[in-house]
Amino acid sequence: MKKLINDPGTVVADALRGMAAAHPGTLKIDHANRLVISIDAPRPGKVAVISGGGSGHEPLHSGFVGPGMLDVAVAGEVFTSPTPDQVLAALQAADSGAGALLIVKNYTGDVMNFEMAGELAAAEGIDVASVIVADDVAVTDSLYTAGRRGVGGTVVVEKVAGAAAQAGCTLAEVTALAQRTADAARSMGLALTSCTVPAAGRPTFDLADDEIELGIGIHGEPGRSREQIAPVRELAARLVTPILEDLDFTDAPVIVLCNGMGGTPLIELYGLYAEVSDLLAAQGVQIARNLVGNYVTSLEMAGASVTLVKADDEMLEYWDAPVSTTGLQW
Amino acid sequence: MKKLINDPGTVVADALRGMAAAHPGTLKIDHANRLVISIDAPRPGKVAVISGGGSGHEPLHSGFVGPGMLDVAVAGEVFTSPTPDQVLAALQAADSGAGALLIVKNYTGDVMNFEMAGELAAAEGIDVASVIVADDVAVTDSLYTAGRRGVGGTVVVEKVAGAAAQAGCTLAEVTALAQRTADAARSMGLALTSCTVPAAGRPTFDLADDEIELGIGIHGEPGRSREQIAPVRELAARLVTPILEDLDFTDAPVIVLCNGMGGTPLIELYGLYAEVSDLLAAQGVQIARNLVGNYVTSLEMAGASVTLVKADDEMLEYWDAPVSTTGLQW
Amino acid sequence: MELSPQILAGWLRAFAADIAENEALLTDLDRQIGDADHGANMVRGTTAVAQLDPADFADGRSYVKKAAMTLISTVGGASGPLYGTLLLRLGSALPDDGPIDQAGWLPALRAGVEGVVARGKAGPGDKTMLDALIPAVEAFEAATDQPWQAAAEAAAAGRDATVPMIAHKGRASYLGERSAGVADPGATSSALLIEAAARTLA
Amino acid sequence: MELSPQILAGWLRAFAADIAENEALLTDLDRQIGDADHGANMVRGTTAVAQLDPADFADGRSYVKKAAMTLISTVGGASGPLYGTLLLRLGSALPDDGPIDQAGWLPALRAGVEGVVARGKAGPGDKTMLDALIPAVEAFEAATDQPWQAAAEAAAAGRDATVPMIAHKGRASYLGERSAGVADPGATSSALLIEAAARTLA
Ligand SMILES: Nc1ncnc2c1ncn2[C@@H]1O[C@H](COP(=O)(O)OP(=O)(O)O)[C@@H](O)[C@H]1O
Ligand SMILES: Nc1ncnc2c1ncn2[C@@H]1O[C@H](COP(=O)(O)OP(=O)(O)O)[C@@H](O)[C@H]1O
Ligand SMILES: [Mg+2]
Ligand SMILES: [Mg+2]
Ligand SMILES: [Mg+2]
Ligand SMILES: [Mg+2]
Repeated sequence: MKKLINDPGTVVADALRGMAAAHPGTLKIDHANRLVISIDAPRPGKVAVISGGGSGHEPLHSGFVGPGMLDVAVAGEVFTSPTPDQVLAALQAADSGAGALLIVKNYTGDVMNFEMAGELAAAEGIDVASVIVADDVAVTDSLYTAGRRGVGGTVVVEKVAGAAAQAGCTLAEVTALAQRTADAARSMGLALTSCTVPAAGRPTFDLADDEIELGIGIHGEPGRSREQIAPVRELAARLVTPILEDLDFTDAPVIVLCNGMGGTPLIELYGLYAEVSDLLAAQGVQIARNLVGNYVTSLEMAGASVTLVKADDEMLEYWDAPVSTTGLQW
Repeated sequence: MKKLINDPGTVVADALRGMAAAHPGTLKIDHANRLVISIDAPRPGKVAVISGGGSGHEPLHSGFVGPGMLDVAVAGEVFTSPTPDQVLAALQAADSGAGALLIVKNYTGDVMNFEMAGELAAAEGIDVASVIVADDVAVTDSLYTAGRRGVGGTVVVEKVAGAAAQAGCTLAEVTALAQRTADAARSMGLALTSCTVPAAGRPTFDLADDEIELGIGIHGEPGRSREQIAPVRELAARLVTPILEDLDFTDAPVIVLCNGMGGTPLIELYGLYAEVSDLLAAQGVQIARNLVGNYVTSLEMAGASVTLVKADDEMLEYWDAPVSTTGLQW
Repeated sequence: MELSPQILAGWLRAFAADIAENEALLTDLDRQIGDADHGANMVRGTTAVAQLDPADFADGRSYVKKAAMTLISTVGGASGPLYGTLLLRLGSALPDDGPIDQAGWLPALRAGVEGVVARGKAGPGDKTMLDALIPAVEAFEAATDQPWQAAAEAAAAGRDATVPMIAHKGRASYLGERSAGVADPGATSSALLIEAAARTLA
Repeated sequence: MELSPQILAGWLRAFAADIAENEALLTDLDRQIGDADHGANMVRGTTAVAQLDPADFADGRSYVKKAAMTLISTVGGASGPLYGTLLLRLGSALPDDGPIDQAGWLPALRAGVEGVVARGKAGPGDKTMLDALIPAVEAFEAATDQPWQAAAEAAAAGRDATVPMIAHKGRASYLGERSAGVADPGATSSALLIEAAARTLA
């Protein structure tokens, strides 16, 4: 394992020190609780929007803190959900009395830790709602499993919910919109190489020089199948087809995210997007907005994911609203 | 070699198709000449700012096209300077009569091809100036060599020159400012892994599991020395020390770029920045502005570089001026 | 046996030592069917628990409750809330103080394991820590002699029985059929918990 | 020999074939001391040149000039302007038409190589294409018989002589002393150019 780190145990703390040094004017860092807090939080009367999860997916979530998006991001250890008291501290830091929305990716650990935090905060009189993002079509959804993973769709939920909160919507309104957005999101990813968890010291899985893992999770969880590498034109279809099979995207404007897993260069992501947009056009899908780049990563994994969100006017309006974070600005 | 591509020969064309699909409202793509053109170019009375070079360094240069930065980016093949007629087409596309500045990274091929284009454009009556960026302290500067390579400092030169042109400065003023900025920039990089040029099909160099290449170039050109991997605290010093030895940075505000080479995740870049900012503070360097992320990459290479630019008030003013590109926005 | 903070700390410190010794194994199992952090997670949590000074606690119950809160606030992931809930419920169901025997332990163990079920909504055969814990409690109850020893053996057997299972809960479930062939990391750490009990509480 | 577009196209098409055959070698040399694109660059350029139809040109000169412009507009990198300048100057110094001998070729070759020196500002011993080209011109001039054969042998020897050299120009110069031990990619492609001339123009 070769990484630009001091020690596997200090990766998250060191990165937060770096964020503190880089963005003193816009972010407050609570090092003890590993919180990245918008300089203007809490804002009287504004619903707080909070997310978090294991680290290693940057810019998600810390890169999305700022006006128009998140009030606080809670950083767990690499690939490990933060603890309830971290999330509680985030709620305490951001709540202005207008209540708080927790945006949670659907992993057993995240769901339980955020749930426990919500119970603790409710006991303190904080009005807490939560929305679970579960958009990964690689995973079969069933009542008898942990359900689908939360992946790329999280960015869209955070953007839309953050803008709605910024615009003065109530907790109930922000929550309903966030839930609708999460419900309208579908994603599928693939890996060309594994990530290496610092504490593990070796790649999570091994792929041969001509193999890809289709349906990869953002923690290096293996996917649907191991396949031969193919031209990106074909790989784009392997990502898009299961998404379109899962939900009809032809009857509404669509937000598309062409997302890198961390180790794939931008030149390849644009090449993938060229194929994805051709495929979607051929299928009668109307791309209303798009985002190409590294947004929900898996450490240094090479690979990419595609997310489609079936949007309505309100979602598009809040998608377009100004945002000022280190990872997204417009 | 595993990449998200159709064919080594179509990588650049496919990426430009993707850019065209992703940014129809803000960029025009000239596919024949491989130009990424700002939607508002040419702007009457405005000096055109143009850069370009081999592809594989994205977001440099195509990601920096837009109001407040570049008018056109010229894309060569991967790691290969574009040809004179491509650059000439860029000059023709962007010149409004106010003249054009070519920002050229100091590589033999780039210098010759841009020079030839400048001669051709001058013959057509276009007023052309050029500035060579040569900021890589890993390379010994000498009259008898090709001189220093142009690396991370290019981003700062493009930002500052683009903002000055946007503000209405003349070609002479923009050129003088760009030259001053280039002269004030120093960079140093390291690699943990090699990149793989698509057409070559195998890594440019091999590094053992515990080795790094110090002083790496952005085309995978080997650097000063091959060394053992060390904690990022020590590696930060290996990057910062030769920069500070080359130029005194203690007597002016400094713009710092902590840049990823493409395959290193953001969590590590922030960890590196934490060490860099500590080291600079200890050396009496005052960081006025900073940028942490992937800006001048080398395909999927894992590694990072640090750039320091000794700024003056004018540079800071133009650095802070609004910019609206896919790779930089504020 | 007298129920005291010292005795209970003996148990959880033995558990911490076993976790530290097996960190690489736990991480490697989780690497194969999860996300490669179970070893680091459990070491972080149990190290913090081992640092609690039993002398600071009035009774066994409050010590266990503090250990539970420590796990919850240091482990994270799925295992943090689950082990935390296990100990929280177990602690609450312990008698105030004084001597404790098989009959005294049984409701506490049962409450703990039921807490894991309530929190994680998994059941037997889902390839989770419950596949070590549930057989352990059943064996503890059924034992006529050395109930902890019986529980430890059942937990180890339960852990081994997870190898061929296909996971239905937790991160390993994403693997579907490919989750078979590897022991569940949480079942492996849970077997260490019961084995440590057999060494320290018997 | 009669100087015609057809004869000159025979030369440059033979060069293109040799480049295609040696693409992997050129790329691999450039991978070791440069940026791994010399093979692709030269294939792109010489393939475009080979597609020129000599029948479209009135004389040898205009064919060579078009070939030069084709290289300049398709190769890029350092080699594009350098090979382009070589052929541009060479073409301009060719006689209008008619028969050409050693004395006729010499000023053209010299002009071409001087163009490379003027464009790239390198000299002998800098580990560039000039280390194949300069000895080739010198041998061509000195030869009493078979000047092209002599030039080809000198170019090959010049290419081999770049192996121990430390580069002072171009991308290999960044390597400093580590640039020794590998033949220069541009000297290697230049030797192919002269060898193709020896086969087709002699
Ligand atoms: N719903 C659940 N019920 C019971 N145990 C579970 C459940 N989900 C996961 N586990 C246990 O947690 C273990 C994984 O813990 P850990 O790796 O620390 O957390 P994470 O899965 O969040 O990375 C699994 O091996 C399994 O035994
Ligand atoms: N200044 C120069 N003068 C002459 N030849 C040069 C010069 N710089 C580079 N070259 C030649 O160009 C070759 C490299 O060409 P190529 O790899 O196609 O371009 P680049 O170096 O831009 O990637 C070198 O091997 C060398 O022979
Ligand atoms: Mg985890
Ligand atoms: Mg090149
Ligand atoms: Mg895990
Ligand atoms: Mg080259």
